[in-house]
Amino acid sequence: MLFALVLLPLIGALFAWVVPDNRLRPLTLPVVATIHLVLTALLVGNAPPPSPGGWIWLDPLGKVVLLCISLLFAVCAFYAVGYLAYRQKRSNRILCMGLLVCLSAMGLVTITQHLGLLWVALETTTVSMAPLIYFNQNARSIEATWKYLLICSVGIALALLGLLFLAYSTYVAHRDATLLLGPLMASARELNAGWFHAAAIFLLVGYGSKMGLAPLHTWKPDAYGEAPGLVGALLAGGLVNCAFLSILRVYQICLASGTEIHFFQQTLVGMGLVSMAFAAVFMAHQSDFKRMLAYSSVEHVGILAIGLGLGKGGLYGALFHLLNNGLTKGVLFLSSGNIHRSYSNKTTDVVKGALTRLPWSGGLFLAGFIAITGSPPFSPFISEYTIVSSAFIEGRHLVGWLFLLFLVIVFIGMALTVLPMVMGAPPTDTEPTDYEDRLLTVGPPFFMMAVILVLGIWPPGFLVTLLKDGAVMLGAQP
Amino acid sequence: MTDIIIHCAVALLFPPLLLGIIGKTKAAFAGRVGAPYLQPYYDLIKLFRKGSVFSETTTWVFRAGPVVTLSATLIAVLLIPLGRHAAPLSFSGDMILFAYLFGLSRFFTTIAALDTGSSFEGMGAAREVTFSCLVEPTLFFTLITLARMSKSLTLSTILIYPTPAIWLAAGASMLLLVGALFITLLAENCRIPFDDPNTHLELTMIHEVMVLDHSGPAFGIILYGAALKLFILGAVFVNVALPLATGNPLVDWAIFVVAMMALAVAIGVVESVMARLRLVRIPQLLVGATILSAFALLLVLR
Amino acid sequence: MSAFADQLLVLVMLINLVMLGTSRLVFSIRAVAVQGVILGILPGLINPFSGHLAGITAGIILAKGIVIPYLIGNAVHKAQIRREVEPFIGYVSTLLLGAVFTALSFAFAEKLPLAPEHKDLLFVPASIATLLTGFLILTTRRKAISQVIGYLVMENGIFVFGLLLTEAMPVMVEAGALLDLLVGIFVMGIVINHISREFSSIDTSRLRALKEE
Amino acid sequence: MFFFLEPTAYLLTAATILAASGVPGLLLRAPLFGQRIAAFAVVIASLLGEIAVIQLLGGSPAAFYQVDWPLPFGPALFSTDHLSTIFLFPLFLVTGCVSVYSLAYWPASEQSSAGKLTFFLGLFAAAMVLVVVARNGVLFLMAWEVMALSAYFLLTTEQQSSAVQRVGTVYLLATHTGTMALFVMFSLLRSTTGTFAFPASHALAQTLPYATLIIVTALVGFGGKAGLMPLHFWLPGAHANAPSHVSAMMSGLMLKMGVYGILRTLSFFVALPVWVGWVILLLGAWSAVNGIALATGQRDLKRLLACSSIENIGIIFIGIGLALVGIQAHAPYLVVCGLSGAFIHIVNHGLFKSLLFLGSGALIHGAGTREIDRMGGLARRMPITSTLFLVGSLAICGLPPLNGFVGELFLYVGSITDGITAPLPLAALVAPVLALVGGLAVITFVKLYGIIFLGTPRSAAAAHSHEASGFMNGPMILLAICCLAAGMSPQLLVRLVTPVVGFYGDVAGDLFTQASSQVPLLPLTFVNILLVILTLIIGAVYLVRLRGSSQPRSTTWGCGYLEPTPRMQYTGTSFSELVVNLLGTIVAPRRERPVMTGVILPRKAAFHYAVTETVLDRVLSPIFHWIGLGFSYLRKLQHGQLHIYMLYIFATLFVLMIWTH
Repeated sequence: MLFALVLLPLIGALFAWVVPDNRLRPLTLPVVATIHLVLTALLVGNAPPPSPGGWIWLDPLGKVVLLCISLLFAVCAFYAVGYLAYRQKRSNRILCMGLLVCLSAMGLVTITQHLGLLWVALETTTVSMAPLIYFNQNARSIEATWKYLLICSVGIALALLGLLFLAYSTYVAHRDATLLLGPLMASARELNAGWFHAAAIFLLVGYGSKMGLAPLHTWKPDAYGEAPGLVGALLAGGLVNCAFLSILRVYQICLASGTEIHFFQQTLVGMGLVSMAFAAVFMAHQSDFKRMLAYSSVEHVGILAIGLGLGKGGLYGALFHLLNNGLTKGVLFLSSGNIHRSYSNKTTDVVKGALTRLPWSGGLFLAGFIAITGSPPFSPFISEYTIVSSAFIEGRHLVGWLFLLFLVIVFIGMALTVLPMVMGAPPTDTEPTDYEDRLLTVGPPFFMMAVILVLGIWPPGFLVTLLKDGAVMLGAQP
Repeated sequence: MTDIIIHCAVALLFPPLLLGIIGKTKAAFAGRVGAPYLQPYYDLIKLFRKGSVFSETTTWVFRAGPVVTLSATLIAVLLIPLGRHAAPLSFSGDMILFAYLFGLSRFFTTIAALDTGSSFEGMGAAREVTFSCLVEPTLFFTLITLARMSKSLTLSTILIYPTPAIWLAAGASMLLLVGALFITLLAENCRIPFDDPNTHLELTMIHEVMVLDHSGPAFGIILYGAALKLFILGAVFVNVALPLATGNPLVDWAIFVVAMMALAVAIGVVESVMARLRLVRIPQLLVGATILSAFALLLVLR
Repeated sequence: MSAFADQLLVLVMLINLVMLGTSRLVFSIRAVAVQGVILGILPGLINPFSGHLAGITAGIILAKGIVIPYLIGNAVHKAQIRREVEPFIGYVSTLLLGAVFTALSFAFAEKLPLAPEHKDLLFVPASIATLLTGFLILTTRRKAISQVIGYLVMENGIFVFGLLLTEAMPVMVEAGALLDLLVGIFVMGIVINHISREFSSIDTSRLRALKEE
Repeated sequence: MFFFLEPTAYLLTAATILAASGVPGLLLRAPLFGQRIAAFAVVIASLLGEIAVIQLLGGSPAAFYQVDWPLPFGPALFSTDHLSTIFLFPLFLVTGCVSVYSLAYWPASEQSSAGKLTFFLGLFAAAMVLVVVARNGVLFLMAWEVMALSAYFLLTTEQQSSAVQRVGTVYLLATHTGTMALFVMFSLLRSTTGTFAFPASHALAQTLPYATLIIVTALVGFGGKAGLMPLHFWLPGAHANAPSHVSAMMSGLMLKMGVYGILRTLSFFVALPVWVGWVILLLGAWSAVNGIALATGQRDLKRLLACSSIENIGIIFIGIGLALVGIQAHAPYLVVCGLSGAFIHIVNHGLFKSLLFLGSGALIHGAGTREIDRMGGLARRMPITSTLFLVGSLAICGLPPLNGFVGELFLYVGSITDGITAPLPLAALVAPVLALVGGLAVITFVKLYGIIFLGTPRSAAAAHSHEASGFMNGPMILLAICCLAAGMSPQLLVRLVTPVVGFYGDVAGDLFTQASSQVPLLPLTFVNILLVILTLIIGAVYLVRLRGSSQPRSTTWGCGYLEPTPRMQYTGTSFSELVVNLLGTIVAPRRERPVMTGVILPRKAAFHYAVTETVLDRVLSPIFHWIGLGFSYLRKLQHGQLHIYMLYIFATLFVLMIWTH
């Protein structure tokens, strides 16, 4: 059943490959996505026991990420049908296949307990996303693709070296080298400190650059800025979370080792704050709203890192924020995609009065902005406040103050970009394109927004317990 | 009971005479015979007989202005003690009400002026409210100082409180108070050096210019109200400045009336010997008065 | 046998320096290929023979020695460029830096304890040196091709270290890693073609449209 | 007991109804119908709310509701007490009035935005109710932010206009930053008490580690929302550009939420550091003087009202400050009178400021402008509005016989009494400040009323203005009657605040009566009645006299000039010029003097005059500018050169390696 998560999308990809018609092909996405979502629901409901080798097991952490990915992908899939209807000139074969392959790889990331396999899957997501960023096939997008590909590959290569170090540290500790999570955690205390430490650093940097922690984030604004909206959504909500999950795995081992964890936490907090600072600086005067979203993603990756680094109460917040950030970014990217379509421009000096021209997309974008900046009653508020309050409760006042300071700067920068976009009167000199809000382009993000609202007011019980279990796995008090 | 009757009688009938006295004094300085002392009464009666001319622009506000002003002033009259005699209407905290009644009357006088739509009257209104706004703190500093001395918030108590003994004890602050009060008195009643009641250049007037359009009974009401106001503040001044008390009430009444007349003469003298200040100088003088009174308070507080 | 392995590792490091020194792309591609082949041979020298081992050897040689060089060579051919002109940092200085890094990598290897059976082997310094060489190429060269080569060199370096754990590594993972590498290079090749078509050059220093003013 | 529910239940029901009231308007095809439903629902909710208020005043205990929500902040707690009541009373009254008013002022038949507006109006009110009844920090924060956001959407109803957009942005940034301060505050509270639930009143010792920090952050977060100087910069623009009934709610109610927040926070502590009282007192005095000074200079009707809100908030804070100082110095009069004054003024300001804002809405409706200097002579065409506006103006100047006087009376008596008896002479200095403020208020509102309603119309629009409809006048009349009633018999107000003063200043009942006996309430009523009677008598005499006499009509006496035109009238600007010059440092007017050209006949020349928004224009904007400049340098880090990006990665790796060895 777990393997279905991996195989189903692959089959879908094959199918998408053979379907000749450019109009029908996108339909494979929602079909696969729906089945995938159902599967996810069943698996999250009652996960099968670990596989004999212990390679495959859907633990709570995996469940959270899987849930986020599956939901996000489903929404994007339905959106894609509506979106691609406007992009008929271009063949969407690669796009559909890439999306599905990526989905399968992401699925594998969530279910595997073997770090090597995890690495392979992550690398696969990287590679499979590259063509999608290049969907628009112009000079800018090719540049973005190139930078994304090279930086992520290098980063992930470093992660591989980290893994090898990790394995070797077991080897040095006179145990048979393994990359299985269970045994590693079991033997974490005997691991050779030097190798283990090096491994932790390499893994953090490697996965960090995939996740987009500053200053390893340099590919993000380019890729997010040039990719189509839904690809951006999956990058920000899917890949980021996969990378974060990989870091969580490392975190687990560090936790088990007992000594390494302190260094790891400190580094996480430090890099998190740096990321937020970068985001704050780069969001001010940001005229390209897709790049702005990219930097916002950097910021929230930082928040995740800080939450993880704070430990204790922050863990719950980090896990919850993983979900919230993914979904909210989805809303933002999809609606921004619509706005981009309608104005055929993504700079604020042209895009004005979106609320008037596209009431739904504009409204969703505004709502998403309010949500992502941590305003109730939307769920990101819950997670962000959990994190920041835990910072103060743990007596990490400096972290808390800096966190809030950056939040404020980010909010100001973002508001000064978003509000003029959505408010005001639409430009008269530029003709609107043929794009208009339809059910398929607006419904999916709207649905996601509703989910965010519900999560912010009354998250369902199973989710809460799930997050709690996850937090406990990361060392929170049960 | 008799005191109350006397109080009302004096308060209602006496004020116009002050104007008469001031006029006479000034005439004397100018070397003229001048109008009879009772001239103000004749004027009032004449005005009440006259008909009224109204500008088309005016509304009921214009007619209500003098009425409200007068009634507010009348109530103020009931609140202040005359000479050594407590006011018929006195309660703790009446000093605040006293000040705010002036505010009320000012409000209505000025909007009545604005009702005519004449730029001159607007000008006058603006000056009136601005200068009174500067006077207000002075009034309060003075009252608080006296209240602090007499440990009471009742006008009747704090205004009767000053006695020769007090003067000897806290002479400095009392002097400051008297100075401040005298300035307040002149400013509030638009006497020279702040305003010239019988100038003929509207541009320079303050109070007079506000009532240009009032005629007949309304104007009478205004004149009478003005006289009342002069009387009230005069009474306050006299109470503080002249703490003479013989046990005998009637004598005290007499002393008070004489003192008021003396005050009127003093005002007349000031008006004859001083020139009108330039408008820009007025605020400085008023702020100066405020500082005097504040200093008095500080002297008392330490 | 391990002595021979060491000599091979030295060779690997020499190749690194060569690659830092040369400007001819075709030459450096061949060099990478050679490195790949060496990586293929090495495991057989330090580990007892097994099917697993043979598979790995074959796989590595096939991928790193033949397919990947072919892919890149293709790209070079399509893009019609011969040599890397004026890199960001000159050849001599990069060469020197390479030497320094190699030295550093020995120091690094000293810090970290090896398993007894690897004590006298040069695996760690070699791998680190190769890694750093790759990094040097990545940061100093202009041409997209050279950067791919740099990436490959890095990968080689990592593989060198991986050889210490060949039998620890499950086939699936190694195969997956190799496959990913292949696909990655393949995609990069395509991208390079597109770049050369878009910009009529694969000089990545021209890819500077996306930035903040 | 004839009430079916207990107070908290009523309040929660009311909140729910309010929140849902706007939904039909969004869904229904017939927006006007939806709006009517909403208005009806809101009125019902307000009635329920007032029932609860009456119960609470009657002393019936309020239940404590605990909802175990699945958020990691402990259970959601709802309850209410006397402190809440004092804010709930005006809240429900004004909300009800506004909802009816909006039927005519913002009819869905003409305004397409009405649906959205109605929805957020309901949400806004509901959020405020929640703010007041929330007893859990995070629940409070959520309600708070929902309130702030819905206020943002309300005031950007006319989002097409760039001015509205600008002030909206400023407001949003200000309120969000304030909320961040509250984030800190509640986190610190949590880390001291170990739970997000509000501590019982007077439960925390002032010696707690974070007490000072908590109080400071509360002052920043809540003070900003209350419009306390110098955090007021968002206020004038926001109130001026919002639809008038929204301004009424924002100014009359939302600002008070900031006051509530501070009072609630302070109530947690058993005793407060000495400086708190003085700081609040000084801030209050500063806001009062500067606020009214700003107001005097304004030329925009609603801006003026907004600035005077700052003044009134200042007065309220003066009261609170006096009370706190009094608690420190064990001066019961100061405590009782200060608190009573503050609370009474909270209620009063809610009433008359809403009345004035609704009136300004009627004016904008009628005359089609907000510029005071373009109006004039409206009293003839809008008799009802003008009368109601006069009532509001008198009340806000604190003149008897209206309610504004009562609150200030308490403050005067309190400060002077203890100034003259207790060891707190400095408190007495409050009186002259209040006097000055009162004087400035008279200037401001004489100008406002006189220039707008009296004289002759200065523009065609003003000349063709029309009286507002019944839906608009009804609520205003109700509010005006409340002002008058409260003014004529202050006992009503005192009865309203007695419990909360007892609860808050924990002063025993007898002490309260003793202290408040210093305040002449009965005499005041007597004087008020006397005043009215006297006015009526004199007026009657005067009118009779007029009947008898001839009263010919003519033009205004122009001092010999026979053809006065409306443009020759004194404008509001010229009216306030004298005082603005005196207050130049505070108001900082910007003038551009006309340059006279032409040889014999001077040519046309322009004269510009504007009152600057000091904090915003002279402090914040430059700061933002410099920060932006700094950032633009840092942004060079994203230069687009791939190989340098690679360098970043390896540098990070290297640094981490070095740092840990």
